Amino acid sequence: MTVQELPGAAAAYPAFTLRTDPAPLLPDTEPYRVLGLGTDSPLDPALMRRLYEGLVRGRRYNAQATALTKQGRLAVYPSSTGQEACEIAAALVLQEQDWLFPSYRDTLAAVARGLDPVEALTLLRGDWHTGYDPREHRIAPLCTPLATQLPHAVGLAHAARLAGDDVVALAMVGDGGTSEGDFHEALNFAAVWQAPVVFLVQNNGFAISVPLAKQTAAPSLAHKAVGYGMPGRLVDGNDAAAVHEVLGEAMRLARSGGGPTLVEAVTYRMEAHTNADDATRYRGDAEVEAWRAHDPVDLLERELTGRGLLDEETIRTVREGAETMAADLRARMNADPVLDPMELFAHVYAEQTSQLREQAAMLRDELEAGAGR
Amino acid sequence: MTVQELPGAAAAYPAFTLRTDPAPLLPDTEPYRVLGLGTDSPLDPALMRRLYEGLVRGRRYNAQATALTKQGRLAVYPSSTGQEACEIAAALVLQEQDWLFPSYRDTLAAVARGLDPVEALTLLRGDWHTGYDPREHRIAPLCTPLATQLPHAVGLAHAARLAGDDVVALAMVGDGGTSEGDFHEALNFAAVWQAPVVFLVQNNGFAISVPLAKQTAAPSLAHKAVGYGMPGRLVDGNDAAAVHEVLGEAMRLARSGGGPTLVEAVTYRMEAHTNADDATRYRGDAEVEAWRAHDPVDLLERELTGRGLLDEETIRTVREGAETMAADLRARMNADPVLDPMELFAHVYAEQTSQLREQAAMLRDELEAGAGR
Amino acid sequence: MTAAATLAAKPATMAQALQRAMRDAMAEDARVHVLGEDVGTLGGVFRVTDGLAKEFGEDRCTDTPLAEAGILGTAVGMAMYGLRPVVEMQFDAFAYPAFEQLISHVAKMRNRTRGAMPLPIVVRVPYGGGIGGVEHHSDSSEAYYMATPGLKVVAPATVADAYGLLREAIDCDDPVVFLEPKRLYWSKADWSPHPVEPIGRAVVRRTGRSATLITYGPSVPVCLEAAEAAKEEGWDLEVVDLRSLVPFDDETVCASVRRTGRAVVVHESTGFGGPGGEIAARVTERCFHHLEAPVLRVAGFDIPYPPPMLERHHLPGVDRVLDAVARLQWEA
Amino acid sequence: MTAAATLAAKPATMAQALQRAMRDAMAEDARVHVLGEDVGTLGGVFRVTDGLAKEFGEDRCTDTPLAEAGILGTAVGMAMYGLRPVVEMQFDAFAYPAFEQLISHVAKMRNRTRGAMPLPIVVRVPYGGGIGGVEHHSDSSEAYYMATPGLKVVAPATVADAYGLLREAIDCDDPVVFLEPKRLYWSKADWSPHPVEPIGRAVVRRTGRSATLITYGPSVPVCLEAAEAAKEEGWDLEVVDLRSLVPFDDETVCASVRRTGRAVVVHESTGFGGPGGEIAARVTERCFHHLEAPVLRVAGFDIPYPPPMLERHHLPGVDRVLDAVARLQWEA
Ligand SMILES: Cc1ncc(C[n+]2csc(CCOP(=O)(O)OP(=O)(O)O)c2C)c(N)n1
Ligand SMILES: Cc1ncc(C[n+]2csc(CCOP(=O)(O)OP(=O)(O)O)c2C)c(N)n1
Ligand SMILES: [Mg+2]
Ligand SMILES: [Mg+2]
Repeated sequence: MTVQELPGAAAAYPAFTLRTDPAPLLPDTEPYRVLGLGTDSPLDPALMRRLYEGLVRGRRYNAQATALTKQGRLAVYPSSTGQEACEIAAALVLQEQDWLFPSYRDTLAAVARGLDPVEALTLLRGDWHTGYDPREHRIAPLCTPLATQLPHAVGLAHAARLAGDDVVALAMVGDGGTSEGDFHEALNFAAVWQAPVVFLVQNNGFAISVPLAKQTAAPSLAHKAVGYGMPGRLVDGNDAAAVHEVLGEAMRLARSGGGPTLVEAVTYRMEAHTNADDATRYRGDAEVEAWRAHDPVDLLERELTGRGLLDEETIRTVREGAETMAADLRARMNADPVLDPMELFAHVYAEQTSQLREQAAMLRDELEAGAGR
Repeated sequence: MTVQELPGAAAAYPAFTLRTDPAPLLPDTEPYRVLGLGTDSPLDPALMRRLYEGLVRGRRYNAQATALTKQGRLAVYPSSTGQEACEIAAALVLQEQDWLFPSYRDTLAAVARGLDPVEALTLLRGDWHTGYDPREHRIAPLCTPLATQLPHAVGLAHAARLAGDDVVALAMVGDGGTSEGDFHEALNFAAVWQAPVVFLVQNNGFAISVPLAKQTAAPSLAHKAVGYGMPGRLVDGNDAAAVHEVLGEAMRLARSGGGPTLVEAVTYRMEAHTNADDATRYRGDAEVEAWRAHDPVDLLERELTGRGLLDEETIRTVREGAETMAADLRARMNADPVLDPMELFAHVYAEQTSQLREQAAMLRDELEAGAGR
Repeated sequence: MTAAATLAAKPATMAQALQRAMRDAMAEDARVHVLGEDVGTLGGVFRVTDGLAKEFGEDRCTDTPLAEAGILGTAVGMAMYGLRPVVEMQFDAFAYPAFEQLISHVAKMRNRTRGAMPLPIVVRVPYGGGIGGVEHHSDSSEAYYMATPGLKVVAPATVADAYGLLREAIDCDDPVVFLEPKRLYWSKADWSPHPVEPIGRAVVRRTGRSATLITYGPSVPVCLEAAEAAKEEGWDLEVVDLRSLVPFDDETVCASVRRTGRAVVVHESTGFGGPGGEIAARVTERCFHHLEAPVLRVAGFDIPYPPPMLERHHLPGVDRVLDAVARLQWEA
Repeated sequence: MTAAATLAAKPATMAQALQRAMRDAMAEDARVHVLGEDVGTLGGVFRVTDGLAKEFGEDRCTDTPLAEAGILGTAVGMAMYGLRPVVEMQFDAFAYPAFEQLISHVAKMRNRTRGAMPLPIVVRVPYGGGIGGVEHHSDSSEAYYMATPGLKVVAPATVADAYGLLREAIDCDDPVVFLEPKRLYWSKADWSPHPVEPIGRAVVRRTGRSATLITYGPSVPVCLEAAEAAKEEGWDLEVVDLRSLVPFDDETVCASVRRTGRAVVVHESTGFGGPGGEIAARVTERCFHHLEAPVLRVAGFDIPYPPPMLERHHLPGVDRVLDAVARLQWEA
């Protein structure tokens, strides 16, 4: 018997019980917040310091990467400026053995997890599709086809659980991505399999030019969780402490066999979709400015300073560290990558087919002829 | 401003309001029921009589169609025996100008809407893919790829609404079909566009051999509605009066501009998936027998008889009518359909391409050569 | 082209001509609706639908939720109700989520219903490479569409054809996959809107006597350039622009090959299993005894589309076309 | 085949051999997992996974929710973690919802990651017609897969190959689309499990001197029958069973065609844009001066797969193969 229970001997119709109680799955009506509330519930100073450093460096990283597009050093850059609280919290909440499944906007999360920033930017520089070994870093390739990485996260988490390994997968997707069929299928598989996976939706208000109102009529994106039988959580995506806490709880639930959680982080994309986009076509300055007042870096800095968890000295050190990182990134990205066109044929199959060998030979001849000229 | 409202002048963080209140979207915890409760809230005698006749004829139709598979007159038949309350209520709730989007299991709904049963069975007999003009009957082709008909229903309803026409689309899908990405995308588009469409999920407990517990962890399938911002309704799918009422309400909501509704009808597939399936491989007799005690035809017959809305005489007339229908169907299906192989090339494009003309000529030559032998 | 049209000709890009085609079709026929991701307010990421939402309202040019199967699936329903939807898939690889709707419904609906329910849908796909796009932004997916009976498959190569063929496609009662070569979006010509040869007709873009280059879409300019360069080697190359892969214009193509006796098929799509195989095979079937050499193919390599910094090695360029021409057994 | 294996041979169907391949692979390698719709308790609608859930548990042979993109997408994740998933798509047309996962991830992952993350996934697709299935149950979709670099595409035609090639596919570090000809599921042979020629090798099933029939999968028995019938007309036909479309065995195929000088490609998939074009084109490129006649193709018509009562007119049968052979310009 599944949903439909057997009719009792006396009953004229089959007894019915909900598979799960929906009440605890429903998100709160307000995003969860920690910072800027004027309360003084304790914060972990070490964690806050790590978050703060991550946010400052992250902001700098975004600025540097955007600058690199202008210098022609990156083909394109989808900036996460304004969303650094989500990016950094997502990275910091992971344990060594956990897996991150980033979307194309999440190079910052990958870098914050420890990936070399140049390797993280390989895709966007254009010398190859993925610049790192996903297994070495437990970071899946940055994913461009929207929401397609979500079933991967579920499958990997499921496989790890079957193996008895202590691994949780954290998968990132945008508000627009929640409309894709793959989002639905991934969440459903995760819930049915009780896979140890956490879905983080960064609701930054837009999918390129399309505002959330044209994307969904749901009370919130977190409410989608109910339809899969998993808990939905709503969090202020500019509040790094809150995002870390909510994600941390979801990770613990997953790790302890409690299955998946859907987390919606409400945030805002401060810059255009990418450097190639013109955001003035679809949104006004007033909206952007209003969000600037809720900047994730400022918010955390204010709170930590107010609480005495951050002093001028530390702020300066952190900022200097960020500048060094940026200078280093700039320098390394200014060097032309060394490319071998013959690599085009190297990884299509485990072993080159005779057809690819022929084609490789043709290109080699062309290259040699060209070099000879 | 969309979900994320602008921060107020005073607030340190952006105000947030849910797009819609989730409470009214949530289904009840019990399927809605009308029959067999021992209450005597009024029932519309004429409607009940039409439902009853539909159920009796529908049951007979299912039996006849199954018999036709044994006689080799149908290639395959996915029976809706046990689900007649859903099939008939779905058909009767529609107005003349409304559209029905049936799945491959819903030939009965199409027949109850007025389609010639032989035309409805064309697909399953195998002489062509669709046996009727969908526009003439406002019945979309019976749909085999699961859930793919749902976006069609949304698009059609949306187009009708844009034209200012009073048209509602009713789309049918199974419990298994709710796992497909197309289900998700269709419901989301419908809610965003506030399209006049009603989604009827017949939760018959199985997708071929796969029980609902392996299909979803949701409290109920109706709970999926919340994530799209549309109301979810749960109804006893074997209670024809209840299904008709719940669907009717949803149709009225859609018709009045109130947008889509997701209705889950809890029912049971009494026979195997199709005649080609062996249900004993995945479920026991006890379960089937238990559901037999909640048979939709019996349930309605008992109630109406008890209330004095149905007498022996009427029952006999209705059953005789069903027998006549079945005999007629049998007779007509025993005649071999007249087929023209050349039709294979007739409808691929509005105008035959030169390639198809060549191929048609080849087949014509073959046929003539064969006839000559 | 009428004299009046010629007189009014002004410089226009292919993107502008495409926009104009939709604009004119929408103005003439209220059943024409445009839908897709970012096609409304933004005017599309390539600005091909620029201004349509403003001129015709968001109900006629609609920003949809982000779901390609949903876009094409709802377009099917809209067409069932009598509209003529023009759907934009943002990039070639992002049409793949809509594959089931395209193959199992769009391509088959007319046939399934014995002609009762044609689906006049245009699926616009910005396609192909050469624009430095990161992965999944440069696929040439025409082989998938060609192999699917019930679809027409069109690819313009000129500004005039961009307009004329898109108008034709929107007027067509069959579903059309309309492949817009991304790297030609900003190509320019002096042009004013005018009708062109119908879908299903190839056009000889350059006459020649030595050999025929059979091509379409983004490779047409490459072949024309190659033909110019070939003069130096003493080859007078004919260039046939197919314009539509389905229906295929056997007549024009074979007439050319019978005249020249030699042919090279040129396209950007991968070679193996790509359009070139079909084209070479059918030309050979029909012109075998006119052929001095096997029909050769110049195509993208049989690899996933390369990253931006390597794409130039993959794309068939003038040199590769000339190399193929040189292999057409001239000594024989 | 070892003597011992031959001795133990017993009648088996292709479905049984496929089941046995998965069973043996699962027994030998704990990383092999089977997943799909109805593959567990039911053993698959064609019973090809019969008994696997019982023997290995539901965690190894899993009934998934009904969502093909989800099935293949989660299989990608499982493979990323080191498993070797064998995925069943219930019917050919029901693999289309998984198209994006297949094209954009399964085919490309190794390449994207510079070889760091191969995906050893087998996608089993019961494919093709001839079983009286209603629409969407009889598609021949190999053209889509062939046109996608990164995928291997395999189709067995014999009971021994069903086992041997599926074992090979499961062992293979590349993703394999494994096309199981539905109408051969119940074909029988005396057989015991044994290794076969590797993926990528074609096999001459029948030697002959007059012409070569190039074929694979469900059309192999048709060609063998045609070859028998051709004896009456005085033609001694060679039959090459490709076994894998990707990689393609140019060597074996061309060696045969060079010997015979004439060739016909036979498959059930539609002709236009189907595999036959590629095959004919590449054979012609390589064997042009050995050819006495153009390579001809016998294929399904360029139409959506017909309803059950008409499918026999669509499927290439012995007569159509012989008609094509007759057109190979014997008089020349
Ligand atoms: C399947 C697919 N369709 C379309 C696109 C093109 N595209 C790239 S980003 C984007 C918008 C994504 O919005 P959202 O999911 O909210 O993420 P954000 O950009 O806001 O981070 C679109 C439509 C894509 N990458 N993949
Ligand atoms: C896209 C797709 N995948 C798989 C199938 C094969 N199939 C046919 S019916 C069925 C089960 C459907 O279950 P459900 O949706 O519950 O409908 P029911 O059969 O119970 O009416 C499956 C898997 C299909 N028709 N379409
Ligand atoms: Mg967004
Ligand atoms: Mg069901």
